[in-house]
Amino acid sequence: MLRVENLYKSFGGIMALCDVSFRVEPKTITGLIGPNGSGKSTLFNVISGFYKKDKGDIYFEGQKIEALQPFSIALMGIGRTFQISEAPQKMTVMENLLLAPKDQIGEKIVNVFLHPSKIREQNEKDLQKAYEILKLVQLHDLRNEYSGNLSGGQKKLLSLGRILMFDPSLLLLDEPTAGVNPTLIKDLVIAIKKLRDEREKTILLVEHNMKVISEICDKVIVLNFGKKIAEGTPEEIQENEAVLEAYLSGSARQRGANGNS
Amino acid sequence: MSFTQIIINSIVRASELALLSLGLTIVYDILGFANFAHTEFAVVGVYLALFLNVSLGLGIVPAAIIASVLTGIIAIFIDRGVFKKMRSSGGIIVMVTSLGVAIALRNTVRAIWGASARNYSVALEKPIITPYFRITPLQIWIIVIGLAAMFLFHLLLHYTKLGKAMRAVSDDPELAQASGIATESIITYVWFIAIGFASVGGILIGMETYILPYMGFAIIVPVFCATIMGGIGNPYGAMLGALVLGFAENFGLYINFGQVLGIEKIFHISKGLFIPTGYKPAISFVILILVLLVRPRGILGKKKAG
Amino acid sequence: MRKLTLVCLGVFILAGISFAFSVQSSVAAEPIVIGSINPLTGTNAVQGTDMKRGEALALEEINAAGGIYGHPLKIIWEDTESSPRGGMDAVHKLVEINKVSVIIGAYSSGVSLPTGQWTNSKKVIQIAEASTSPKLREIGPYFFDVMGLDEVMGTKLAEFALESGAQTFASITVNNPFGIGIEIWTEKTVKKAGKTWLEAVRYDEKKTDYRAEIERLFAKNPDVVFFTAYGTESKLILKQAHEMGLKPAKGWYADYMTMWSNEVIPETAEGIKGLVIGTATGTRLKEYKAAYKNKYGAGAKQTAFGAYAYDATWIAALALSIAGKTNTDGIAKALYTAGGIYNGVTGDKSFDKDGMQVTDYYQRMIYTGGKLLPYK
Amino acid sequence: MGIINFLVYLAIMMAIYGILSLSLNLQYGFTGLANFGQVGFFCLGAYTSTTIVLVFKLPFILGLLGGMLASTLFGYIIAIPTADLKEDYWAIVTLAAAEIIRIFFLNESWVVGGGPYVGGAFGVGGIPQPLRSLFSAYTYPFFYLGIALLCLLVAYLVINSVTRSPFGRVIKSIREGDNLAQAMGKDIRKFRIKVMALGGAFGGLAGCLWAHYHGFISPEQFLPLETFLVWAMVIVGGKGNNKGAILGAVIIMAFYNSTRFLKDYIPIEEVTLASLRMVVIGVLIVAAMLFMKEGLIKEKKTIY
Repeated sequence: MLRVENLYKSFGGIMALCDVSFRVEPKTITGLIGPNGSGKSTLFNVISGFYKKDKGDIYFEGQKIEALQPFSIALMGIGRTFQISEAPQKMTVMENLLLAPKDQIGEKIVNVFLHPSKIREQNEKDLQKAYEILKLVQLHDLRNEYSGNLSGGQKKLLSLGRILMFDPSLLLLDEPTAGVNPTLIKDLVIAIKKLRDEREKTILLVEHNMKVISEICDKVIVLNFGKKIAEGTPEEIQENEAVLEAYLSGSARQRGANGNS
Repeated sequence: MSFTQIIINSIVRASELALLSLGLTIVYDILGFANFAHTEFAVVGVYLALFLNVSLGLGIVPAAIIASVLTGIIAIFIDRGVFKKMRSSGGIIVMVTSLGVAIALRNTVRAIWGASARNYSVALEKPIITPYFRITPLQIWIIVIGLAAMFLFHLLLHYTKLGKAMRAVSDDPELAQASGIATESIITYVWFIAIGFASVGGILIGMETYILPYMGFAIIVPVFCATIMGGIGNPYGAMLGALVLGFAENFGLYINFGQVLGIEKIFHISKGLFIPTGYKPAISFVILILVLLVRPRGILGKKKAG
Repeated sequence: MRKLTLVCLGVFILAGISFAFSVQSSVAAEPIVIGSINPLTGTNAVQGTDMKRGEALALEEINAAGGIYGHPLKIIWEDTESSPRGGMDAVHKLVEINKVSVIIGAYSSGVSLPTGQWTNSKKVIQIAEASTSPKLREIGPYFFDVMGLDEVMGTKLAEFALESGAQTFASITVNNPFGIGIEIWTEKTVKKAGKTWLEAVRYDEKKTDYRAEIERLFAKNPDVVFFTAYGTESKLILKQAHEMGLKPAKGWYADYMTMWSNEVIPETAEGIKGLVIGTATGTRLKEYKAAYKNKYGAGAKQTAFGAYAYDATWIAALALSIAGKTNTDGIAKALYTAGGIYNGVTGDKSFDKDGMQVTDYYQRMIYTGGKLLPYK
Repeated sequence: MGIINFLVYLAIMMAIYGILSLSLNLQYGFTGLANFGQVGFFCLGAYTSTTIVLVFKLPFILGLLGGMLASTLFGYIIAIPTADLKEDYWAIVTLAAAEIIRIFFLNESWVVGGGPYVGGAFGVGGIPQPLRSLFSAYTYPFFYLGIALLCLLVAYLVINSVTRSPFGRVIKSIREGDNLAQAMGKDIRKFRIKVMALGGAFGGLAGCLWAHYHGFISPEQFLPLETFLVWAMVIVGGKGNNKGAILGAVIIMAFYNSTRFLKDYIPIEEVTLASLRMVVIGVLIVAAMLFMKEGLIKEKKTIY
């Protein structure tokens, strides 16, 4: 499904990604873990086209995608969320969801005047879908609230809802449970599993909550200082020496040294 | 003669522009917005110097220094009153606000001092004549002050605590704040330095030419072009941009494009193919757009981390 | 102090007319209102302010001389903001709200043309003071102009320069209707005389650097350079040319020299020859300048245009007096009479059939030692 | 009677500037594009229409459409290479582009037919007014007000339907930042270009209306100051709200003209008054940005 080969990316003198290779198989959930600043979000940004790689190749369903614009990568079927959730100040939760669907007729100016009824029809369908998703992520009551006013956890839920609405075949989820309240996390875990099992989606997610990782992931990839240091099932990873060491030294490292890399 | 003279003219112009674009670029770097009121602040300095010089009879040098310091302080006050309240707003909102500040400042100056052209009480200088070019002592001063400002700024940025803090804030404001750098006090210094430099630049232009309430608007566009061309937020880029613009403005009208492109003989253009003089104000705009087409972040543009 | 022939004449006419009307105007003191539009702000604010002062000076004298058949004259000044939109706003307000039947102004042809077209459609008199575009002729019967159009000045100036025996010519003019009007006519005249026209440089107003334009101007070493500039820019252009050591072999030739003569640095303008309005050295102008200085102080900047505005105000007042209580057609007719009898600061003010100034007398001058002196 | 005529004139100006303000609101208020060269559209529309009607002797309606088309193309062309630029760069590039247009018309007289004292710095007069012969000098402004209001209505309806459509949703998300829209598969470049083109069309329309009402245009009318007035209209009226944009135009134009009356009653130098008037415009922009971030009419929330 997704194949990353010998990927390099540096910022100034800092090597954010160094010779990273891995595969994501269809209809699996792959976890991406590593201490802060290990290059997880950079990897997401390179895959989704927001950063341009220095070296290496990225294939999605057999096609090279690294030269494409972020929006075309998205349209090919790679949806993503952001570590710091994008939540427009002046758009309601519902508008956020309605923004997501692909191929909206009403995104062309001429159609606004030529096919208003088709637009209305499509909008009606999208609305129905949006209501369902809102219930799933428990934002139904907040649908008319400006997304900028949501709490951090709610914003995470919103981005999950938005990506469900967008409906890609590969979902890149950046810390989907951060800040979300514990009881809801359970529901989220179930929902994410359902995506794989019932809707045949492929998921790559960055997560700090090891419980969540071990519960849902088929495979885990560990990054440290931009390098892949381990890959395997959650159980294998938990016993991996290199990983333990990385986490121990990682926690000693100053927190928040580079929240973004 | 005229070729070397044009080089001198270009350098003088570049030095004036550099003094102004330097401040514009560091305000952008630290505060993250394009300040459309930048040259209007300079005009405030120019008129304060005029008041000190002509109305109070101070020498031009002390007048310039006092006026620049005062203008720097005024800038700090306006920052406290206006821009400080929008630190967390996006660059575009602050930029539009600065436009309002610019309009208000320009017209306040005009309401107080009137619209006519004024001059400092300085005598006409005798140019120094060499076989290759002529230059006035004031123009030498402009070049020297321009270079000195750049050098001082370089020292400031790399060898002082303030400079290091400024660079830290520029690279990552949140991290800088977290590691205990007092961002607000840095911002105060930045305003003072930026507007102080701008005021000096404005006063030098005023000494060399004339003083008008309108001059801030007349130079804002070239100053912006220089800053953006070099890569907004980068002080060295601002200097480079000023140099490019200084040369472009002066050589733009001088170059025979027919000859340069080798089409003079083909089309029998006996008079040569020059840019019509009426298009001179457009030269900087066209160069700006061309530069941005090739390098969307300017010549020395940098990408901010994060 | 100001024992002007004109004022005597004016007082005489006004007194006579006001006596004739004194029976009706027993209420008196009800002012006769006219409007004025000047660029009080924007790029031409300096000239506009000077013109307003000229009008105010005339107004004071008119009212001191008894006003218009016993009524004081009142001017409502409006700002054009140096833009056509501002000008249109201003004339609409003056005509619709203040109900004036005479408007003085505007400064540039760019504002006089659109405002003139509209006031003319409203049958309101407009008297332009400093617009010189020949297009003004076509506006209509209610539009007048007290300044000689460019064609006269440009031709006369070129003829003057041709006498120097120069072979090659160039010009540097401001890129607006006034500057280009002069450029067109000097170039035409030079070419007609079979001489070489090298370069016509146009510059933008209010810039802080003209070295590139000056280099271009002198690139082919013209014998004569024609030069048109407002005070502000002349000072800088002449200074920068002087610093760069550039000077035409047979000298600079300038029009309307009083526009800049008291602003330039004397050394940089030494030896410039050119033309001034015929009576610029006459007693009328001297008196006008003295009165101006007296009223506004020595620091007030005089441009060439204040005097035209002053004359326009007097002509308007005279026409209103002659026409009495009548409609604008009457005033338009009276304006021709008033223009004929009025001895202006800026010379003879007679109008031709289109309401344009018939003549402008020009006198040859040379700028030397910081002063304008008649050229031998 | 006179007052009515004056108000009609004022209303025509308000309608024309209302269209400009709607167009800028689409660009800035909805899409976050800081166009500091709005006057470029105004200028291009006015000159194109003038050329079509005056030089090619075609009817007014073709001039209007031609003017809109030219500004649309210009918006399109300027946006293609610059759509990826940052907002600060965008502001200065659009300002530069508008100045290039003005300088072009200042130096090229042939575009409006040429001839002695026509075009270039001289400007061009005698621009025909549509159906002028059917009305008297007193009734014509009423008719033209009808045309202007009709155009304003069309501009409002078009821009309002566009901003309320899915297209409007996308440009709003672009205003709030590039990332989200891109992650949702939206080609933000294309959207920006379309916004500039549509904004250009209406900017151009305003220019045509101006030219044909006054019958005279010159480069002097199209200085950057006009752009800043339109900015004040959008900001004071309420960015992101189309009714607000029109209200802003009404308020700023009314303010601009009412200060003329002030000085008939208060003894104040016109120069000072005019300067103070601009000070007020500047302070209004700052105050609105500080204390009334949303302007007089808030952006409308869509409720589901």
